[in-house]
Amino acid sequence: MNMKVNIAGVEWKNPVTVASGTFGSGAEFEEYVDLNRLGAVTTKGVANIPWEGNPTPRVAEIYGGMMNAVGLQNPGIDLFCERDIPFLRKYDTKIIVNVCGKSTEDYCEVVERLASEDIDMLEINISCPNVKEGGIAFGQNPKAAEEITKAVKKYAKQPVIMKLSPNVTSIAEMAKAVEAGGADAVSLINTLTGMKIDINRRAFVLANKTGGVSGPAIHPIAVRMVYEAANAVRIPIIGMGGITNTADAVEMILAGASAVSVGTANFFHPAVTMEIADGIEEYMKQNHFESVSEMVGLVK
Amino acid sequence: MNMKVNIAGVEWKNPVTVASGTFGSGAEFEEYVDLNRLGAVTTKGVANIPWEGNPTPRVAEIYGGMMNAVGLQNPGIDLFCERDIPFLRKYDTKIIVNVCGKSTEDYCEVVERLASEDIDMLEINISCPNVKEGGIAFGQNPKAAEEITKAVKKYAKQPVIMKLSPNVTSIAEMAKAVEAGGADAVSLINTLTGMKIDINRRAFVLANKTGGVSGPAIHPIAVRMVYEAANAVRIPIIGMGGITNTADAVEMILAGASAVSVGTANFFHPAVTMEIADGIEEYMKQNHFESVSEMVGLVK
Amino acid sequence: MNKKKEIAVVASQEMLADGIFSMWIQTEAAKSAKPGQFISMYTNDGSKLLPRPISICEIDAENEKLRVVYRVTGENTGTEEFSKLQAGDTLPVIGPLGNGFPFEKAAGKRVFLMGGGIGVPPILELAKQMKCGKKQIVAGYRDSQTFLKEQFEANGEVYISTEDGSVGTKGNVMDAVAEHNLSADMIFACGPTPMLRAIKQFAEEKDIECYISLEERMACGIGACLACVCKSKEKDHHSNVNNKRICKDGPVFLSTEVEI
Amino acid sequence: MNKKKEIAVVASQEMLADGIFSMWIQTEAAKSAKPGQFISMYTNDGSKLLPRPISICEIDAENEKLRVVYRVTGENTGTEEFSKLQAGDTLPVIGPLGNGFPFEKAAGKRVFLMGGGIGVPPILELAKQMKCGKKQIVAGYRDSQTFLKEQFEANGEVYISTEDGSVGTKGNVMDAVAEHNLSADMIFACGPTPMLRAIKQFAEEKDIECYISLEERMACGIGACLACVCKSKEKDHHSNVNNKRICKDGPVFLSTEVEI
Ligand SMILES: Cc1cc2nc3c(=O)[nH]c(=O)nc-3n(C[C@H](O)[C@H](O)[C@H](O)COP(=O)(O)OP(=O)(O)OC[C@H]3O[C@@H](n4cnc5c(N)ncnc54)[C@H](O)[C@@H]3O)c2cc1C
Ligand SMILES: Cc1cc2nc3c(=O)[nH]c(=O)nc-3n(C[C@H](O)[C@H](O)[C@H](O)COP(=O)(O)OP(=O)(O)OC[C@H]3O[C@@H](n4cnc5c(N)ncnc54)[C@H](O)[C@@H]3O)c2cc1C
Ligand SMILES: Cc1cc2nc3c(=O)[nH]c(=O)nc-3n(C[C@H](O)[C@H](O)[C@H](O)COP(=O)(O)O)c2cc1C
Ligand SMILES: Cc1cc2nc3c(=O)[nH]c(=O)nc-3n(C[C@H](O)[C@H](O)[C@H](O)COP(=O)(O)O)c2cc1C
Ligand code: FES
Ligand code: FES
Repeated sequence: MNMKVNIAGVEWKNPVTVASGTFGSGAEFEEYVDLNRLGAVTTKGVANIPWEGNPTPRVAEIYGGMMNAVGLQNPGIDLFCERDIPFLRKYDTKIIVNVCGKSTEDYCEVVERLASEDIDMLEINISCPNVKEGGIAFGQNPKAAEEITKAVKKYAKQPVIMKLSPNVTSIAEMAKAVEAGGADAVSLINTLTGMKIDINRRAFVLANKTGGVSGPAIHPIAVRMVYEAANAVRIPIIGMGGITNTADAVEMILAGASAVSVGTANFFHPAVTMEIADGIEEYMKQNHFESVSEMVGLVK
Repeated sequence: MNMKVNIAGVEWKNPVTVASGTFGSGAEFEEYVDLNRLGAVTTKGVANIPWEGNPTPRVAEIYGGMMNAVGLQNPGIDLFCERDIPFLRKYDTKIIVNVCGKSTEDYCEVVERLASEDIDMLEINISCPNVKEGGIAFGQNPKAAEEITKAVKKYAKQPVIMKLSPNVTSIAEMAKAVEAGGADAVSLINTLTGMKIDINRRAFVLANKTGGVSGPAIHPIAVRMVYEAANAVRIPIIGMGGITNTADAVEMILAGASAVSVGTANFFHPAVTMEIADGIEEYMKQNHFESVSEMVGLVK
Repeated sequence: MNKKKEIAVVASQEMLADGIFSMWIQTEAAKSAKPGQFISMYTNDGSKLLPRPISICEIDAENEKLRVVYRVTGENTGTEEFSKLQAGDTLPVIGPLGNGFPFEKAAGKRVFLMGGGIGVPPILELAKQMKCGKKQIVAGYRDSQTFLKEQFEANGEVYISTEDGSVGTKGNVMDAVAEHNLSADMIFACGPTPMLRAIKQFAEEKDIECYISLEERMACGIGACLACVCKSKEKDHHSNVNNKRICKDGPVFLSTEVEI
Repeated sequence: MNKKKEIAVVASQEMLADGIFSMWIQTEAAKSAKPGQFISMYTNDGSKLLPRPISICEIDAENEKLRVVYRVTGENTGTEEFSKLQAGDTLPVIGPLGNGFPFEKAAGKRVFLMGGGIGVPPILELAKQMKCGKKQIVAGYRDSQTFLKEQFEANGEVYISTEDGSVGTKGNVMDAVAEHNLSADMIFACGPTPMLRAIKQFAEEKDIECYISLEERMACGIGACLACVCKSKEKDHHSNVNNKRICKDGPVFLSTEVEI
């Protein structure tokens, strides 16, 4: 039996990674997770320069999930390359660097800088609902998404995963657009935009007013979108959104994802990724699958 | 203190109604709810002719909510007028008839037929994700939404509420489109499209493959959309999506809804609408609001 | 406005067989319950909101208690949560729901009471209340864990089938009927769809009046949401299409009324 | 990979004052806990997934027990759920988390230990463990329900303030300091932000080394999600911006390091 997956030419030891922004650069989870057990580590979004992020409160609990408006606080690409890449390289896992920016130039600058670094894949976040400029603007318009993909591909030395927003009328159209732009893979879904109001203070719970909804509450929406994207494009899909246990992960794979990312679940169950990696293996044994790829998109 | 609300010229005794399709035509809830206590009863969608709906299973539980693909089974407008309107008229509450169709002609036929009936408002469902033709097609395209609004308005004798789909990139744009088409009010949100796969049977849980996600899981997304719509149009908004208790309802009102609909919560708490009506009154007392309208859209 | 969701209290709980639990609960629903009706049981976990419809297995109207016997369907399910409840714990319920078995019709007749798998429990209260000419209880199990058998024996002639042949006839309830060459004028049955399909066919071939209790996914349990329909032969007066609601018009149907 | 989420067991629970509960839990986290650290407490309800960070009030390392004292913030909250737990019930926790008070630095000094409202409890273990010249505990309450007061009296000089004036100084902890004309070389404080702001200002004016314990909404509790930041004076070495993570770099900060 073979747990390996090949995502755009990069071989992961198993199909499990973490969702960007929920795992830092791995250092904080080192005490809870054996990073060698992950197919890949996807880092928190990094920009060309340090970003302060949004004011607090940045998170709120919602029914069956959470909402965040961290606003892509990050130390900037220089410190990232100096500190976080060497840290992750100590482990036997693939490194996916999530990239954010406010303009096409910002993205390209980071991608160009990463070209000479020892990392495995790039994930381009064009779907963050929590920053005013950039991000989501690219992620809600197929033309813009195609253009930024093309621009980034010019500078990229590693395979490029485009990360899509669920806040769109047609995820299939968005997936096709980035495929047309030359994306090597897509990942979805980023968070759904939500809002919470404190009725006693009569004020928004998050300083940013809106935030991105994540966690088990969004899982069925994510599965549907993965299914729709898988039926629209040929490039591999990394599925995420509310994955909390093995069943959720297998569901994503059966819907069409070649690999899965676990996000919010890390916050309430730090060892969840290892359990899911084991769980998928167990599921494959019980159901006589020889390889992960046999399961991908099996339910039509 | 005044619990009355005026929605497009129709005065409800309080701002609480039920979400279409979760309350039948009221008859089944008569044993659990004093229908006189509701501002309005919104009926299950009705078409020009009887619809069989989708095959079963039609519902699935999801984390913090449910998914349905009932597919608008309904007895057709004739039996509806004969049986359901007289039933509801026995009660001191407003009657909102939810209308579905597969083509513009279907919708108009029902609306024309209802022109001479003793009902208070029409809610036009252009956002059902569970029927192949019609429905959602109108609800995901601003031009089509505007056109169908115009068409329906020609035949309508009662105020027209257009019910919007959340499965769109911009709810503000959709709200503006139906306002431009002459809508007297909008209601939102209908369900988010989701999917669930049974990993043991390796099959979709719903016969229809996809279904509409409803319940507390979608509440923060609904609040955000109500807020965005309220900032885009002048016509009143009926807010719904995951309302389960008084706080959820008040949140919707503070975000911009002039009234609220309670849907899925009726299934696990049949008396919830009465509790919410009482709860809003209590909240207004404690916070010294004289009228519901003072609260509408208060949080900016 | 005489019905409501009620917080029932667990009176006792025991395991009857692997993964099969029996629970007595204190609830007003007991006062008006009939055999073949069900209750909607709700979890105490906010992530699982829909009802679990569970048939009534025994009724103690006087003491306002109901018994349910149910199978834990897997890990992290609502039924697993129920199985952990102990005496004194609370359990939100709505009920009694559905129509129940029209057992009055059995007066003087030779009857089959047939239950298969987790469809066995509702047959118990039916057997206890039914007055008829000849009460033949045919119960089908997976293996030798023939839960409720002793109680059935106190209420009629009992025939057992097991899938593994460890007790009674090897096979299903129809095999037991064949082996013992049983016959009847009327049938009441509850169990998995393939079993009900076989019974329906048998009854229709032999022109026996047959009542079967159906299952479907539910959301409201009270007839409002149209989730739980089955195909009906005639246009249903309520729906105006060929659909009947299992929660409200059923769960018990005359076999000739429905298509399964 | 030496840390994990653990299923702690409730050893005892009691109500100390209106809406204020005290719970002892059996947990490995007790072995390495220090005053000023906190634990993330998780509900057993699937609809409420985020941690409730609660400070450690007392540590019984030998018996692997921790005490937490917490306020129920409203109906249908996680803290309300906690308040219903009884001895033997389970409670998922992660901890100990955060840095804790650097109480070693107090050796030989005249110290204020200041707690306000639900910020009072973490001061107790601090008072128990701290060795210093003069231990002045200043505790501020809403009213006469001065929970933990007796235990403080066994561990230092105690000054009380109450908002309604029913016990000690009317007003807040700073009013108590003023009324008794107290002075100190070092301050450790926990409480609502306005109180901490006043203490920070007082300390900086008088050039007193002052450690304050901050609060913010958390998602991970372990430094990964960047939810719980506060503004730091200098660029933080981890974040490379003027942000520090309260859960990881704090919750205790030197008052001059942070802006509140
Ligand atoms: C009228 C009726 C009477 C029943 N009586 C009994 C009984 O006496 N004993 C017993 O063990 N079982 C009975 N069942 C089946 C029982 O309802 C399901 O096994 C149970 O709901 C599964 O819930 P879960 O929490 O274990 O599973 P989960 O997988 O957590 O359930 C998820 C959702 O699917 C629904 N669901 C799953 N399986 C079924 C099913 N087979 N039928 C209907 N809904 C389902 C659940 O109600 C829930 O809403 C009956 C079903 C019906 C319709
Ligand atoms: C480091 C630290 C130590 C704390 N120590 C204590 C203590 O010893 N005793 C005590 O009673 N309280 C303490 N608090 C506050 C406590 O965390 C909140 O009162 C509690 O989380 C509220 O949860 P709830 O279930 O009552 O409210 P809910 O409204 O259900 O909470 C919803 C979400 O908001 C979060 N939240 C709500 N209020 C706060 C808050 N003030 N701070 C952080 N998160 C919040 C919750 O953790 C949860 O994720 C501490 C907070 C921090 C950050
Ligand atoms: C606190 C937090 C921070 C996040 N930061 C990022 C980010 O920096 N870049 C990004 O592409 N996605 C980010 N996301 C989105 C997640 O990677 C993921 O797409 C989303 O949360 C859905 O998955 P989940 O439900 O498993 O969390 C963040 C999510 C959370 C909850
Ligand atoms: C079982 C079910 C049936 C529904 N049928 C209809 C319908 O006939 N017409 C309609 O406009 N919306 C229908 N809806 C959508 C609801 O009216 C409502 O918009 C949605 O469920 C969100 O609200 P909730 O989360 O409170 O349920 C249905 C929803 C459910 C759950
Ligand atoms: S479950 Fe709603 S109609 Fe039967
Ligand atoms: S709560 Fe995640 S960094 Fe502090």
